[in-house]
Amino acid sequence: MYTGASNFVEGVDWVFKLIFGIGFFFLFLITGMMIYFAIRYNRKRHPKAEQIKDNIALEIAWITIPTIIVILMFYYGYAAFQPMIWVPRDSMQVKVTGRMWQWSFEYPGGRQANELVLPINQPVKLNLHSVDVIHGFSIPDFRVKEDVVPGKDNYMWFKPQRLGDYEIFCTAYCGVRHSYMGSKVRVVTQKDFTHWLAALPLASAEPEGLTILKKNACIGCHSMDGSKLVSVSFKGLFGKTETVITNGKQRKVMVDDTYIIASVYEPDKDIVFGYQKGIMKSYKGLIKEDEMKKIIDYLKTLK
Amino acid sequence: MTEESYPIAHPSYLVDTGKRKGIKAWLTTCDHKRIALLYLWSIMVFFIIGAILGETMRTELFRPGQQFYGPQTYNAIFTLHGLIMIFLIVIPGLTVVFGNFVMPIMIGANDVAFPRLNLFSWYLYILGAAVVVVSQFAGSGPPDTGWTFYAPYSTQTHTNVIAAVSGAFILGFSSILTGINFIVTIHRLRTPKMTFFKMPLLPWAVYATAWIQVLATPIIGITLLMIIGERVFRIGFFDPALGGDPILYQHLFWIYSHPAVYIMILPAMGVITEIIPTFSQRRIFGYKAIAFSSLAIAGVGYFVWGHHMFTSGMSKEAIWVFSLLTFLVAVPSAIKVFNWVTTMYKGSIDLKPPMLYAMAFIFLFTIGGLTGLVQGALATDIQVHDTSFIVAHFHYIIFGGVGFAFLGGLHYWYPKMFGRLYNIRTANIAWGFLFTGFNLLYFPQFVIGLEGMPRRYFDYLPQFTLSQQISTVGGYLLGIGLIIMIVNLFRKSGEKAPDNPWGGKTLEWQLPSPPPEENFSTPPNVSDFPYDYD
Amino acid sequence: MTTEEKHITSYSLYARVLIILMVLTAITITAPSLNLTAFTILIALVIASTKAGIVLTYFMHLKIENTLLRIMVIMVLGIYGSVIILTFADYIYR
Amino acid sequence: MEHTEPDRDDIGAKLGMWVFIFTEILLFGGLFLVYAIMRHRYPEDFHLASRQLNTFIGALNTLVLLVSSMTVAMSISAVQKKDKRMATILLLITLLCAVIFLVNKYFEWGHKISLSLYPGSDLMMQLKHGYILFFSLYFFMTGLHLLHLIIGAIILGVALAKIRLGLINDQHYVLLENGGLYWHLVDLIWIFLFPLLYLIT
Ligand code: HEA
Ligand code: HEA
Ligand code: HEC
Ligand code: CUA
Ligand SMILES: [Cu+2]
Repeated sequence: MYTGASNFVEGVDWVFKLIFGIGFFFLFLITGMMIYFAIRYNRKRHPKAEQIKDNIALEIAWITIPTIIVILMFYYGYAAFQPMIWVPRDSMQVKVTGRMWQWSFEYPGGRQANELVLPINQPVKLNLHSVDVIHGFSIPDFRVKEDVVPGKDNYMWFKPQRLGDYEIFCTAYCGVRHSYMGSKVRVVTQKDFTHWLAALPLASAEPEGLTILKKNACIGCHSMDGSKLVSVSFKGLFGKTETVITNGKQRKVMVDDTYIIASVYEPDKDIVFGYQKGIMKSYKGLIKEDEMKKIIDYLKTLK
Repeated sequence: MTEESYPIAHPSYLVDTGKRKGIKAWLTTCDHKRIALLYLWSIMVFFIIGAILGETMRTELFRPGQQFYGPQTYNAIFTLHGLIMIFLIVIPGLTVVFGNFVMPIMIGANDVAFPRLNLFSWYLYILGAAVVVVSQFAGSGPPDTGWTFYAPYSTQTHTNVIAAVSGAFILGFSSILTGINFIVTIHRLRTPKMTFFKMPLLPWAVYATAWIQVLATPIIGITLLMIIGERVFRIGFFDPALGGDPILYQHLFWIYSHPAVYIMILPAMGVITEIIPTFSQRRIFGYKAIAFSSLAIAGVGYFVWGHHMFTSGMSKEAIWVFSLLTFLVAVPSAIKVFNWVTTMYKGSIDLKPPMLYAMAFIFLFTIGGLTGLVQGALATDIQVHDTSFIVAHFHYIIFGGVGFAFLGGLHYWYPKMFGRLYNIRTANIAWGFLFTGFNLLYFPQFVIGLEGMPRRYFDYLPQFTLSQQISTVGGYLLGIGLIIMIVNLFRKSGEKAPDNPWGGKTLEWQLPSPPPEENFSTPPNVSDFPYDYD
Repeated sequence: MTTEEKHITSYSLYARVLIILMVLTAITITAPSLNLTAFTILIALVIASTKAGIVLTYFMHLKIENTLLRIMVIMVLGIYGSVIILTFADYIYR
Repeated sequence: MEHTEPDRDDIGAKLGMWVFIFTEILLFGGLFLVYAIMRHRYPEDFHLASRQLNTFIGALNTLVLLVSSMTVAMSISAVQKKDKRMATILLLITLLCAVIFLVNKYFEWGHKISLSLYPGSDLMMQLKHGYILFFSLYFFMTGLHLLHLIIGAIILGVALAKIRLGLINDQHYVLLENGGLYWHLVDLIWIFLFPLLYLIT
């Protein structure tokens, strides 16, 4: 038997087939007639046109038939969509947080991960939460998608039915790294899942500085592993000598506490060589002084 | 011939008769025909810019990863591409070029109701365009929001959104004034014997369009003002941090922008409705059905905007209501398609370039429209929303529909506008390139869209590479076709065109080519039916 | 040349219209103090619409204009009303 | 292009004005839609915030606008009756009303601003969400209305000058009619703004 990767696949694909089927029928009909007429009644072959008056019966036919067809299409589209709204009681709840430009997943019990691992055949409800702008949470293989809207928590649910890895995309445009805001769903057996979950660190176990960096979406631009995203990586940043442009003049500075605080509160004052003004906005008022301290403590650990 | 009734005292509108000469005469003209050409030139220029931007996106997408510019540039480029194509080309597009040039002649008028306002609209259009251009260079970098300006991204990004939004606002104002002008023209300036039901179908389409322009555009106007307010004063309507609602922005945006897609397509349908009877030498089938379906599209088209927001978290009740209404608006389009095809039945069909474009229109529009139905259905839209499936849908409808209708109309009225003929063989070759290139370019995007490839993606997974490459090659073929077409049309040679090269029946073909400055010295004779071929 | 035949509306009609409008304004201002709570919005809107209707008919001469214009006004208000209802289809059920 | 008598079309000009008024109605319509939705989301806050507005000034401005609407309408009758003096007086009253309205608004806004109740102020950012939105809407709506009022007054000023010059007379008065229509629009919008912002508490 055909089982899709999730419980919705079958229903949705059926609607696709229905609409595409009707669509192709009309497309071939119309194109076929058009080409046939163009050849059969070509001016060379048929120099004098016949004037045909309107035909009311025909008009009525092609008003009513398409109306019936589209209402059918509506109905089937609606019917296959209905189950996506009603979440089963026994669903596992996972909180999905979208931020520029990363997903994170919080499991019951406060454990956090950067990929979505799910036990097979267990319905899950994802509570979608955004900290900055609108993102789109989409798993094409599961036929599900929902926007992740700041200030309004949407949800989605599904039941994974096949083991394997599936792509997660961010489908709502959210800035520079929109196309890299992906992740994976890994569908595993119930046993593997329990093991995996137990090995996850608790969300509260992470250094406070990191939490603040995540909350303010710094890590969308600054990586922590040395790779270059939008800007300089945080790895090894503290204590290194940086070339910056201040008021149009190039100079070298040591990255220390004051410099970092200045970079966050007045990013446009010292521009790191090779970057543009204005990309990073000021966080003055958004990140408090004591939070800055925690960030710096954390940055020190990133050697 | 009509030559005799127009002696030397009535030189063509292309000849300067007033005090001013040359470019000055053009920039101060109030003649609807000259204003149409002003628009035509400006739109051509922007089209070439927009098209080149499109080609660079295709080149960038040829392989996964970065080819020759980075993600920020890519985002800025699709934003500008969308802005130019939508606000500068297809929304005004056919209305201002053909609506201005032939609509008044078709209803037997000498000009539009407010000629000076008409010129003023053109200046507003240029001003709006200039502001959009400025937004690219001034300030803190070109806007990167996509043409939809979705809040809260658009209220947070550091790029130059305010300028771009103001540009769009001014363009909207220009569009409103044109709409007012055309509504009054059609009500007041029809030649005495021409009742509404003796009016050709292009004016009907322009009339329906004008109403949408007048009634929908103010909503986007106020919405764009709110975006500016949001950025400058933090008024908070769309900012969740201040209690606003980002989804409200989407409602307001689409309340305009969905009707706007009918602003684009209705005049295009009007043009097709003129071309098909002429080249089939047959009266149009179902005149009233076509006329009323224009009004129906305009009317129902107001109430379907929610289909852009099925995944936004809108209430489930609203979702199904909008889905149902979306399906209903497809019916009048279907009526038109059936009537066009039936008009060809037992006609005497001449496959000249305008007719080829019209047939390509029907084919491409049908594909675009039928995939629109896939998006209107709830279950399936969830899958294809914000993927390249959508990109393919609207390029099929906008470029394949509106664009091909524009090119068809251009080939149809070209002899009338300039008094010269183009090379028909070359025009056919260009059409061949355009048609093939077009399908190669956008068809693969349906396929990868179904597989989940999101839109507005600078980079993609390796499994989409082949389709993306076919798509890019198609883009280049399309480019070649357009270049051939443009060169063919605007070569400075070409024999003199007869007054009625295609055997059309509407009033513009009874005037000399090109028409005199004053269209009709005496009110024209109107027969019973605008499409009386015998 | 197209001009219309003149309708000269008398001053006294305008004056009477103004008085009615003022009375209606007075009612709206006092209505909230009657503590009708849930109905205050409704009452205020009904009165405002009445006033708008009066301004449209008399000051803006819809009464003596042709039917076409009247149809247009109704159509515009109808479209706007439907837009509001459809938007609320989202907000009420959220 | 010269526009001589044969091209004159008063009905057309008036139709054009009406269609323009439709667009204006929808322009404000967008704002009223935002108002309705925000009120629906924060009924309590809106209720309390609107108490901050001065009903007296609002009511006064309503009266001023109603009177001015009447005088404009009357001035058309006056012109039709070739009563140039009366028309002038009536239009002057209208313009005076516009000025009174502006002065009132100046004090009203000035008071709010002195209390730091304007969008983006530090105080505003700390208020409850419904309050912020209410005052934002208040400024946005009355501000846009004010802009229209000023434009309307300018048009009527031009009409007045033309009456004095005899360019508007009992044969040609469509400009005055159109200016009047625009002025009534300004009134029409205020008729809704007033109860929605000041009264519904
Ligand atoms: C000219 C422009 C134009 C036109 C005319 C249309 C016409 C239609 N559009 Fe399209 N649309 C766009 C431009 C246009 N669209 C754009 C630009 C976007 C994306 C915006 C963005 O997000 O950036 C979009 C997006 C879009 C969406 C949102 C998708 C999403 O983001 O999730 C939807 C959903 O319902 C949709 C539906 C339709 C439908 C049902 C029609 C119908 O009107 C089509 C009617 C036509 C036919 C049906 C074909 C002809 C009929 C027959 C051949 C007969 C047989 C027919 C039947 C049996 C019914 N469109
Ligand atoms: C009228 C509408 C219109 C038209 C005609 C086009 C035309 C083209 N578009 Fe369009 N496109 C949009 C409207 C349009 N687009 C919109 C609204 C969006 C959404 C933006 C957003 O997401 O916000 C979009 C998005 C969009 C994307 C998706 C971006 C993304 O989501 O990542 C892509 C990608 O391939 C693309 C490509 C193209 C290409 C290759 C063309 C080509 O077909 C262009 C073909 C034309 C040429 C090749 C011309 C060549 C001619 C010359 C060079 C002239 C030479 C001249 C002389 C000699 C005088 N467009
Ligand atoms: C939108 C992208 C973006 C975000 C979000 C962002 N930054 Fe930056 N950041 C940059 C860019 C670009 C630069 C380099 C230009 C400059 O100095 O302003 C930079 C520079 C810096 C520097 C100086 C680096 C050096 O090498 O000298 C520090 C420290 C810094 N950011 C910290 C932060 C912190 C902390 C946050 C979050 C609270 C943050 N950034 C959020 C883009 C960003
Ligand atoms: Cu997040 Cu796109
Ligand atoms: Cu739409």
